[in-house]
Amino acid sequence: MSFILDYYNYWVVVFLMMTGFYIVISANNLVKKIAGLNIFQTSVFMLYISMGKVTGGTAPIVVEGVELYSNPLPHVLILTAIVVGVATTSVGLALIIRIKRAYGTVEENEFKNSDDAI
Amino acid sequence: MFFLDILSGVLLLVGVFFGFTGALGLFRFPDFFTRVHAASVTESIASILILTGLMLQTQFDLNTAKLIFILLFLMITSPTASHALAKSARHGGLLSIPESKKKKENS
Amino acid sequence: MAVLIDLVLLSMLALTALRIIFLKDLFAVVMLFGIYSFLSALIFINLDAVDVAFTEAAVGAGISTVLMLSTLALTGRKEKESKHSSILPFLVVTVTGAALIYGTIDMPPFGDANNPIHQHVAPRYIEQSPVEVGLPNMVTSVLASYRGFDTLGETVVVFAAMIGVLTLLSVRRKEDDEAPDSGLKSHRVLHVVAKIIIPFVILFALYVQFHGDYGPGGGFQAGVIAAAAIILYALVFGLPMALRVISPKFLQILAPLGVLLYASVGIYSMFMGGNFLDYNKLAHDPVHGQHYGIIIIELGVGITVFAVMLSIFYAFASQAERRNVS
Amino acid sequence: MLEQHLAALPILLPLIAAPIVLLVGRSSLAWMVATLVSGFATIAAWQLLITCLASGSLSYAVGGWMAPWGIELRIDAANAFVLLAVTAISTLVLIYSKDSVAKEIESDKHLLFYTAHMLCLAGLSGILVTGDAFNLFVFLEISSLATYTLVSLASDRRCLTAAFRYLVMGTIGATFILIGVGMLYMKTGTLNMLDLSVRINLYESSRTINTGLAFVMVGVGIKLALFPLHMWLPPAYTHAPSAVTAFLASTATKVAVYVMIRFIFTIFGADHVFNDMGMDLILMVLAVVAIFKCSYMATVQNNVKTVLAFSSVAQIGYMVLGIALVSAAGLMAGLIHIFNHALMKGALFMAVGAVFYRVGSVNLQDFRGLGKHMPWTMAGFTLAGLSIIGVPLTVGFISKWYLVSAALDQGNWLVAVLVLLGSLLAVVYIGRILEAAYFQKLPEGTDPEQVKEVPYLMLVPMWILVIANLYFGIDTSLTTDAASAAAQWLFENSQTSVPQVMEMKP
Amino acid sequence: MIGVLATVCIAILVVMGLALARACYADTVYDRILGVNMFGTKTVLFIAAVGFLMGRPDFLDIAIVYALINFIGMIAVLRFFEYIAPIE
Repeated sequence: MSFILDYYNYWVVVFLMMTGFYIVISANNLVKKIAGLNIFQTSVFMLYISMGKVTGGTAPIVVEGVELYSNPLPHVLILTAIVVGVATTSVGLALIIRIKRAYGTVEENEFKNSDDAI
Repeated sequence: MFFLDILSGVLLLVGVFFGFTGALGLFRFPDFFTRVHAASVTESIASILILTGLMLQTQFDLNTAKLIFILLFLMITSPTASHALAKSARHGGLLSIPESKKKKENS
Repeated sequence: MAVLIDLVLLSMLALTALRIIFLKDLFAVVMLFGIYSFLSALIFINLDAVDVAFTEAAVGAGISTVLMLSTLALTGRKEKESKHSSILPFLVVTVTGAALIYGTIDMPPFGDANNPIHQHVAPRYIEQSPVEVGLPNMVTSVLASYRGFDTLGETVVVFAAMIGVLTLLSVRRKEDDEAPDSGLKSHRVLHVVAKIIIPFVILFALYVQFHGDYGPGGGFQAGVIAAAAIILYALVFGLPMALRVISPKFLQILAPLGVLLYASVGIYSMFMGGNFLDYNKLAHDPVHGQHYGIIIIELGVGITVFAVMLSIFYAFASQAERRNVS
Repeated sequence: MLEQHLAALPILLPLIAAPIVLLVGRSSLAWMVATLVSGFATIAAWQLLITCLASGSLSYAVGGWMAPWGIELRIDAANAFVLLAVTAISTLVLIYSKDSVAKEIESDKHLLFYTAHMLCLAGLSGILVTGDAFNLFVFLEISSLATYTLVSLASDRRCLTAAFRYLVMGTIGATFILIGVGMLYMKTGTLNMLDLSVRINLYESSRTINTGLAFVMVGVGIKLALFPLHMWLPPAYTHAPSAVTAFLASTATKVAVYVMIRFIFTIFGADHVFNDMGMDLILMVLAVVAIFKCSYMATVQNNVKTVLAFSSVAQIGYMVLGIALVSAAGLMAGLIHIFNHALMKGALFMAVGAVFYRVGSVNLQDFRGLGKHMPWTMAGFTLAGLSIIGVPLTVGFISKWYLVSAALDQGNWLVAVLVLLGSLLAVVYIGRILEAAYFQKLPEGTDPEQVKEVPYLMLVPMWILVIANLYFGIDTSLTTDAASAAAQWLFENSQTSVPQVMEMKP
Repeated sequence: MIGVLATVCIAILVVMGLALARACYADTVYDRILGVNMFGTKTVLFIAAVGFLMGRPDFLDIAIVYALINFIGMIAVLRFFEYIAPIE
């Protein structure tokens, strides 16, 4: 039981990551791919935040009378990673708009005929 | 303080009850417009009750101010959003049940 | 209690993610993606990462969703059936997932205070940073001072995103537009409400900017919120109106200036005899120096993020408007 | 003051120049600023290499915070060597790009091009000099985002799909690296590379660390276009603007190879990666397959840029092969090839860009008769092509020589033979192009007046690289000194860190 | 008091779950949006309540951001319908 309590969080997070990853590689529509990419990344963020948690601890902002804080370092890393994620998302979506204008479609299997497959 | 605690507890629980009925309404009402009605009205009352309940728990400091701010914000935006949504639905051609019945009879 | 909340939220996340796989209506996908971001932000709060939750809510649920919606407006909202078999992706994912699960077995248990990451490096942040850097919010201290270089990189990433988006989609200013000025014109209530709340939102952004040292928040979040205020304005009153208030050219000057403001703090500290971004050298008293440094770089981050997020939104929105006209 | 901050200069210069370039407003001015800054970065890299060869390694604590708490820039012979190649190529490409970009990219996007180029350079230098695993991820993303932008600047619509594919695969790769680094962090509590390397050895065979290693390897593998994960590279290089291809082909994947070396040797320890996990066999098989499969693919392509792109994937095989030989000699061969390949591919893609400048497309049939009409360009192409094949007196020969002798040192004659056989395929794909250029006539209906030599600003940087190809093929002292010092340094530091902390095992 | 707060939190979670179910499985687009909107508002209340439950009520800023983003999301969606017909 304690084994499950120790790890359940990581397992669910792994499941979520893989769901996102599956959407990225299986989706036919490019927008859905980007959404999947975001889900994948967000789940990785959860992995990091999970490791920073201390049971019984509190948010790492100093208050009177609290000794036990959760680890601030993963939070900092993930703040940066979120920003990186949104940057990639916006460039990806901009590419999609241009692809739609150039090819008239954003479905992966409709590029297959020529050498411009996704 | 004891009195305030009781009051706050009551407000919170009643608020949650209203929230719950609203969610039920999402499933149980027959058409979209009645569902909007159920959701938005209960949402307002639930927000008021819960946030007021929480305000009674504070030491009447910055947190209270923030709660008031949230309350005002929700009071303004939430009905607006529901209104705009219903209007959009109307505009988009969605019909309520009596209307669609009438339409069927006419055609 | 925390475990129970955690479990409930995680199962909601799993439900949402699974549902997204099978939905073919892209509009629903984007909506659920917004919910996914909201939910993950709730998990972050539950795991004590308030700053992260703040950012995820504003960025993931806010900016990303708006951008995805405006993309959908141009690309259509139905995913077509694919003839590919989904066996290969499934296999890849299963193998990757199995590798990860295998990796979790040896992981330090969740939430244990004796885990290596709570024993090494981080204790200094927790114990010393209120003294060395002088801020109650450790996340801000680490972000802006100990790992200030990462944050400079982060700001540059945002800047790079703007360069990318502007390269791909140029913002056209319709000076002579006979185009119908769009916006939610018929929604009179919205107009009134938006006028009321936008000033408060900007006020709130300023609060977040300067209160970031003491509570959750900081330059990045503030920039996003301020951009969100203008985005709201553009959504309600139409893009041309927003372009008249803040022009894209101005934003394109503002964004690099923010980066330069950040970097100039580093350069200045180099001239004062320290290393790059060594705020201790900015004033006689190191803690004061840290304080000045952090305020300025947070301002730089805020300016850049505001300018970039807004110009990215402009670029996307003007595409949709252009299509609307033609 | 400059000496004190020398380690930070190669990254700070382009990083700060990027916003300035956007602000200057005129494209000729932007070009000048970018080129100058890149030139200064090259000088700084050169100084760094000299310092590192003399005194080992250099450390710079950003923000004045000491290493495991703050971010450290750490420079040794290995990254100074690669850094020199990257900054030098960047400078040459920038000189070259003035005319090339004017032709290929719409005029209102020139500023964005130079800004993106600066960002890309800053990202690549950042990856090279940083001593922090997470900081590496940040700079990786800066360079990647700039790269997607650069690729999508071409006028051909196919660059868009190429860039999108690159973006999706690149982001998956970066996320894998993020997962891997997270697992390492979880187990050790630190992100600093040196600190990581010490503390990882406390958990000799932890599943978490091994999984982390696997994820980092796959992630880096995507970034460096290791064989089965290379699908993004050929379209991206084919459809990007010429100047961009010349820059990326000679720098981006090389930096990724460096990251792989850094993770294997500095962080995980060669002993653990190769002996305990058997990674050398996997890498070796993938590298050999890459050499043959992609060299073969290069021989059947019609677009010359695609030919060279597949050739790049094959050449990356050689570098990985050097790493997988697990010896200082092999690693040195890999490092030399990083440098040399940058010279060859830079020159080749510049020549192809010159052809595009005049002819407007770069299919095989467009090369017909160019030997006569664009003599300097094609002469440069020929010399660099010979270098790819590995003809003596060129740098290609030096790389292969060290690789083969490293393989033979271990008695691994099979690998040695395969390397030589791979060169034969290079003869075929370079030969096809040369045949078209020198033994066929200009196609009917082309105006010979149109097809003439390109401007000097394009020819000179190309020929500098061509001459470098020959110079470093004859006088190898600089490259071999630097590479062998780097390889020695990496190898020794990787081996010795294992025993000294063994007792601390909890 | 903690007991009441805990009950409130759980109950709001249940309501959120119902709204999520509505958003996942909806007959019309508008129902989906309605579900999402309700989910957003309840999230705001949840954050406010959970802050008091955990004893750190000073993070109400996040609730404000949620309320704001929820509203902007709604407007963006409505705007989106100007371009694409919500009902096929």
